[in-house]
Amino acid sequence: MTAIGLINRDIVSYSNQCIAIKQYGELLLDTKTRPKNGVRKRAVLFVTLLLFWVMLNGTLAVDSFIVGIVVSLAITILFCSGLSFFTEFRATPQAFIAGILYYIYFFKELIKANFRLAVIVLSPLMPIKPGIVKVRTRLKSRMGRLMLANSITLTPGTLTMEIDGEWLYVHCVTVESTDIDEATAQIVAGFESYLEVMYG
Amino acid sequence: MESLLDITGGVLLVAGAVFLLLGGLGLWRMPDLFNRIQAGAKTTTLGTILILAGAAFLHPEWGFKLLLIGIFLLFTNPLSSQVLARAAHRRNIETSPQTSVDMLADAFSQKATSENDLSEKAGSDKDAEEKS
Amino acid sequence: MITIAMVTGFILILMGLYGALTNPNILRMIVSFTIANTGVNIVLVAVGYIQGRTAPILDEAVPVAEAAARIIDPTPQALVLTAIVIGLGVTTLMLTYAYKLYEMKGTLNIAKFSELKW
Amino acid sequence: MIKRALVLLFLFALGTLFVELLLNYTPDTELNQTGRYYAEHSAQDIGTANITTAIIVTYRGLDTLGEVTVLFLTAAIVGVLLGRGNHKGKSLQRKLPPSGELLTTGSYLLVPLILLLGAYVFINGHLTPGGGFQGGAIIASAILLMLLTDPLRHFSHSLIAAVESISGLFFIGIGVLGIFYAGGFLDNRLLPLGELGALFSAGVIPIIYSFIGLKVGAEFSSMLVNLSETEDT
Amino acid sequence: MVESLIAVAAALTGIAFLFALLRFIKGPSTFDRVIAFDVLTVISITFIVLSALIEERGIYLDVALVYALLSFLGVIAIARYLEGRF
Amino acid sequence: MIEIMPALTLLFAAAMIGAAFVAIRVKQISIAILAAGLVSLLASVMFLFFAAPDVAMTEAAIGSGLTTFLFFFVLGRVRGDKHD
Repeated sequence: MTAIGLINRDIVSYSNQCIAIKQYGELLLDTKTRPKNGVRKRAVLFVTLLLFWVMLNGTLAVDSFIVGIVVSLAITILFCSGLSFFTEFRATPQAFIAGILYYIYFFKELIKANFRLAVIVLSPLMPIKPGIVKVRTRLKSRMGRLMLANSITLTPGTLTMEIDGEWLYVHCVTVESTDIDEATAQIVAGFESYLEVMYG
Repeated sequence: MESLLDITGGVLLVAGAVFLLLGGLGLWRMPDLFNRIQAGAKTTTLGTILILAGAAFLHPEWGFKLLLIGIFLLFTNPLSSQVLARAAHRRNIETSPQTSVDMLADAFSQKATSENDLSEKAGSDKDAEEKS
Repeated sequence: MITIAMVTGFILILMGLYGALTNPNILRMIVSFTIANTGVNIVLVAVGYIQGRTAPILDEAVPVAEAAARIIDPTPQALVLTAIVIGLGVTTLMLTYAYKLYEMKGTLNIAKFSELKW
Repeated sequence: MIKRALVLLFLFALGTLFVELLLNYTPDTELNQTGRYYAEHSAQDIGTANITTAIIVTYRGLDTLGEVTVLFLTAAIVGVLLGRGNHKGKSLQRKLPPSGELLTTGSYLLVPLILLLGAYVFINGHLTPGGGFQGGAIIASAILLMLLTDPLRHFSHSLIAAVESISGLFFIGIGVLGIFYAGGFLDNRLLPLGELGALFSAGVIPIIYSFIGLKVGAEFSSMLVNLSETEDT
Repeated sequence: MVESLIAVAAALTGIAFLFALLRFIKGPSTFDRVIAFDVLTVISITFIVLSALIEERGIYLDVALVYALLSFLGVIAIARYLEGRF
Repeated sequence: MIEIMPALTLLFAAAMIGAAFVAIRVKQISIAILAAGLVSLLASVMFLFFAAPDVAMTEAAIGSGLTTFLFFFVLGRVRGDKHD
């Protein structure tokens, strides 16, 4: 019974589907309003997804690799404006070195800031002076800005609340200076110098 | 007899748990919402990552999956904190009296004239719910 | 451990039913219903558990030869899995009805729907 | 007040029943007959590492068919009730500013990953926990993240319906092929069973589960999209 | 030795869980409860990893993957609702 | 020494009952929905403790995002309802 219902529906929807595929050149999304990725970005997305697939399966066996290629290709075609970690990544040796240094710096900052926050939490008086300061960033690429905001957020003590053009609004547990340039040097400059080499 | 790898993994587990405990304590003790986000959501991220690293030391064959969990956490956790903090700021959550500056509010009050109608619509209906 | 889970499940069922039967607001009734649903699932999973055994998935940790002695009963799990997915469908349906009711009457208070009085 | 007293009385009766059940309950220490059969035979007969999958897709395949039908009906009822098409043009006129830059970029980053995880979950359903229903729910979650980022995003209804009906058709088609070329409806031995633990093993179970995953994902997505295109009353 | 370290870690994490739960139950405003919800889900991932270690089943980590990738959706949903942007 | 798993189960049981209590008693509907979501997320971990990873994954995938979103969606649509 279900089968018949499904077949009926299928026949009805088949004509619709042909129209749909013509109408929406990109299958799932309405892309009239948002930027389409070029071939290079799609290739990058495809490779990243394939890498994740291999990591998920934990094996390089041929069968799972073939299935991974099919799945990644399907997602790349369907979700054409997707980003990946390496979109807009400059594939130069300096960028790779900067990437490694960035992660080392990031984890160092993460642990340092965690200890600082631990001292605040454990001290009975809670020596905090919260406030929202405004800092400036020079980064232009979407991934670079996302990574910068995420890095600032993940370091305890600072929390990105809004990005508006070149301005970042950052909530700090202890505000050290309200001057824009000084706050920029304290909060942003460390991450930015690496991210600028990586993403531009 | 345990190997050095196992001991390292165990110690990392306990260190991660200590950070989680500090996060919970911070969530309980901090005076206002934004500081709670800082203490709660951030410290727990480091704690969880340390615990994942400890598990990777104890079972190296799980390494890839643990790495993936860590990567996903590193991207989802700040996203939710940011969206939450933004929403809270839009709704004018009261901050603790120690708060010194709020440059975002200044920026918004300048822009507010253009967005006024929307925030009015969203705010008025729910304030009753919020305060009850 | 089984007892803990069963007690929790029963308490959740009772709390969910209490909320569903005493609240006047339809949306809150649906929320309570989902809680009761979760309670039922917990009870069912706890019934299938056997102390000291592991999940019914065969890999290096559980070879095929030892399977019957080391795994728990997989049947309740299959049933609960079905129940959870259907539960989401039912919740969606209830929410859709709630939305339509609100569209009709402009309220979600069950006392205002006097056609439903019994 | 009398209603509340009645409710409390009913709950008290139910609670007594539960306590009675709990006191007389003795946990099993061994698998019962069915469970033992599944544990001992599914590896050779079905070839799945995940015994729950074997039960859902093969031993109780008809139940799964019924479940998929129930979900299909639910999605259809939601679609009919909310009457899409009546206000197709109007729903786009809601005035909502886009979400912040961070959420937008983050969702572009995460949506492909969520889709990939969903595909992994339903393709590996016979080896690791998970399967079609979980994978479908994860795929619908990716759609949900897109909707949360941009509530005005337009999705192609006909594409969702096409995915749903085509995958449902193939699911049933494979089941019917099993009657002719293997032991019965939804028998998985259409293809060789392969080696336990490999990706291409357990006959047609990975294929069936992929179709179930696509179908469930499309059904949940259509529910979400239908609801999100309703108007603000 | 390792088992006892795992037990210590579980106990400390349990205390953190209790703190977050108290914040969830008490939480003066809605947003406090939401952040407690977020912390509780992150701590739950830890519990999943710990239970995988105790039972020595690597396949439990798949659940942690799904949890890590999807549990933030609930937080984003409520944040967007409170922002008034549906 | 106490066994770890029963202690963790007890912790999660207490947390679930607490969250369910919040869901039933609290005044704001939004918090009730959030608490119901928390109950289902905690139930997912509890299913894992009871050696049911399939069920745990289903509950985690469905209970966290989809159910919560659907509730909030309808709640946002019926926002003008004053007869709470």
